[in-house]
Amino acid sequence: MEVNNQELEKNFITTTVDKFLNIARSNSIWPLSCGLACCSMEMMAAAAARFDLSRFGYEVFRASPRQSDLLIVAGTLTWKMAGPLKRLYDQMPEPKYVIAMGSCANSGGPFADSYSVVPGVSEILPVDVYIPGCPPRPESLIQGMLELKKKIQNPELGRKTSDE
Amino acid sequence: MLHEFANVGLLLFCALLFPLLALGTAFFIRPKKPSAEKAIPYECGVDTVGETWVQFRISYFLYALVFILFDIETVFLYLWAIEYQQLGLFALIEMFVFLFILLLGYVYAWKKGALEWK
Amino acid sequence: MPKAQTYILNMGPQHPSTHGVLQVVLELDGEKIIKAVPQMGYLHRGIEKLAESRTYPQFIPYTDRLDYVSAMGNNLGYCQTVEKLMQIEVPERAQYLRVIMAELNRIASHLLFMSSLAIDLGATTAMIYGFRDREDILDLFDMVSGARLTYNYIRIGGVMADVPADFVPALQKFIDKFPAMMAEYENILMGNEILQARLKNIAVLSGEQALALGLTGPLLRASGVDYDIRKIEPYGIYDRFDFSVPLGKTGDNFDRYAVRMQEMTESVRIIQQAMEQLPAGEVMAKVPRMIKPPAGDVYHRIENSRGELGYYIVSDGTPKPYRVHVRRPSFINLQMLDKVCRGLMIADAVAVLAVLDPLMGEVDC
Amino acid sequence: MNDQWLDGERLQPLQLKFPEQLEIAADGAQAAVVIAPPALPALMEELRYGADWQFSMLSNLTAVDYKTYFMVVYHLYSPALRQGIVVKCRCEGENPIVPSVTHWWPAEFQEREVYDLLGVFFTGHGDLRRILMPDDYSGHPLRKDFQAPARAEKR
Repeated sequence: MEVNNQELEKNFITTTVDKFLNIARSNSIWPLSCGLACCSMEMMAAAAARFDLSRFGYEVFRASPRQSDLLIVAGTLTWKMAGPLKRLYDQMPEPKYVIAMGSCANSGGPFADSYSVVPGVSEILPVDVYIPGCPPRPESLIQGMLELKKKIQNPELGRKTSDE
Repeated sequence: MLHEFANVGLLLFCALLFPLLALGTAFFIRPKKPSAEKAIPYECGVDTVGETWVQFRISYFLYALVFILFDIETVFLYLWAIEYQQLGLFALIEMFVFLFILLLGYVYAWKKGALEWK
Repeated sequence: MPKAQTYILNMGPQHPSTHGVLQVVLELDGEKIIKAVPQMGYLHRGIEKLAESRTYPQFIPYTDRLDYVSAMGNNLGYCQTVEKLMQIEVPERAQYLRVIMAELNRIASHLLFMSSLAIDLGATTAMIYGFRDREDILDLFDMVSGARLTYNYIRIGGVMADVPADFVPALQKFIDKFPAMMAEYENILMGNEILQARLKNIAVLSGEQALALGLTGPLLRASGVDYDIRKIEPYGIYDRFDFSVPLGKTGDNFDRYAVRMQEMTESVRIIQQAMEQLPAGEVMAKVPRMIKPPAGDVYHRIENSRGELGYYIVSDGTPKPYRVHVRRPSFINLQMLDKVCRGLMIADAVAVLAVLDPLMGEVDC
Repeated sequence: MNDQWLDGERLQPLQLKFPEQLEIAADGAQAAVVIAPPALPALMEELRYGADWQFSMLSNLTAVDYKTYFMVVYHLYSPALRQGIVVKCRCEGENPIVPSVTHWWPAEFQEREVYDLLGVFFTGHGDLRRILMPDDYSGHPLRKDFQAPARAEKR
């Protein structure tokens, strides 16, 4: 009996294991609750009722890096906090991603010329998504998370953050 | 009679299968990149201070003991609850006697202060 | 039987219940706390040093980022200090708008306090309620200044711009909804036995002890000391409104929580009166293009949501301040943490931190 | 609005009580009492427990680096008499030493911050160490001659 490929095509999705895993990972990112400054207020507002991160599956904020796979650097990173933050990043299991939320994390923001502020998180961490704003509104945080979702689903989009 | 136990064996097999399946696939799929910093104990991002293997207080152990005591009691209640219909009045009374004895144990523990945290 | 050793635990910079990057080094004997030493500076951005290379108006956005939950209060304090230095007369309408914005921000700040207290003690529903109602206030601020958190709305000599036409009706709608909101919180949190058990008779401070620890704001009033700068040294036009200052009776954690909730109702009373007396007129005084205060120094303080917020500005006649020092209430209130936590259990220390409500942007400046 | 902060002539009684060590600077927006470090404890004792002063609250404590000398500024407030006073302690030289006021008011954290950011040493403080900067940090950022260390060293 002759097999009609069109019919088959419509009913089956062929994919690789990696692609399937990336879809699963990108729809259930567990962020690490590590809010530094004002951006953490907008991060909490995004997780709360009105802007509701849980529509996308990202509302599970874990307290320990062992159980989280996304580090949202929400706020100003100072040199004193740089060491602990780098350790938190190292202690997260692979695959892990970093979002630099707010202009302080992107480039030091209004405090870039201060003696105690790291001018941009990319100095110490490989960053996947930068979210502009001071503080970025919850909608732009959600858009940043969706950008990360796209990046996870097709890894060839972004540069290789770690030699996976 | 033997095949009765076959069901229990099957249940045990399935009970083992599920966790092994879940952890097993995770074990094969996840990327493995061990590194020195990852192995350091996590303490809110800073180093641990002093040695962490210390003699801690006995009250932790007592609390756990009292908990296990009443946890096992519930395990027995499960078995009884399953066969509740078939068992006659005798089993009902039997179980309440069992519960009463444990209630005495509970009151004793309470009076001895095992429930307050010292 | 070998004696149980004490060990040191870091309630470190990254911890769900330290309200930001505060590190508390706990010396523990089992669950009992022997010493709780706060370590700060993880968010020290050196704002006072940056002030020396910014002009007076340029520094206003930095005050937003000090206590980033009640930014209007920070703007108000800073701008009033500069106006005191330059003897600027702020028009009536701007004065009333400033009072409305400052009190609205106090309510938003206390709502966030209630939400973080609730989630620290495990009541996630109350946190969601608190954030939901805080969003209504943020909508009002969004309508007025275009921002949700860092408004930069109050300027030297008045306010940035007049409120849009539909601001007052929206504000009235919020005020009408407020009593029902408070009743809901009463039902969820205030009457909740678990919350009362977690907060009542814990970390009790008498009036003298609170004063001896340098506390100000709701923490001081919870111990029964009647000290509210809006009443004792009225700034702006606060002496035209009649409102009462809620005081606590026993000075325990529950009073510190209850005082803030009653303060919200008082703030609504103030907003109500301010809205009725809101005059027409322009909203910005005649301010020279380049603000150059006369040489000299001045200290001015206001009652922000966390306590007495003071600005000490030294000017040398140039457009840039020679020195700006911010007297931050959360920073000084943290002196209470070590003394109060001794002998408590770790869970109570979490409750003390939640009720002390330190805001790290303000602590580390 | 009556200004509760004491101005020039209301500070006269203090001038009489401390004739030579104390001088009144009443030119700026707020009058202040300027004193030298050695005489500070006596003045503070008087202001804290004096009958007509009763300054029971230390509102603010800070310091300013005027390049050739340091000025440690105290803002005290008396809720009982509803009056406030500005006390300035002038100390010359590179690393000033000022007696601590923790004996009268709860100023531990504020003095530690002034020591940390400006390098003013407070004798009798009890636990004077850095509060905001990292413990191994060298230099005092709020000094006018402070050079931020190069980025490499900061890492």
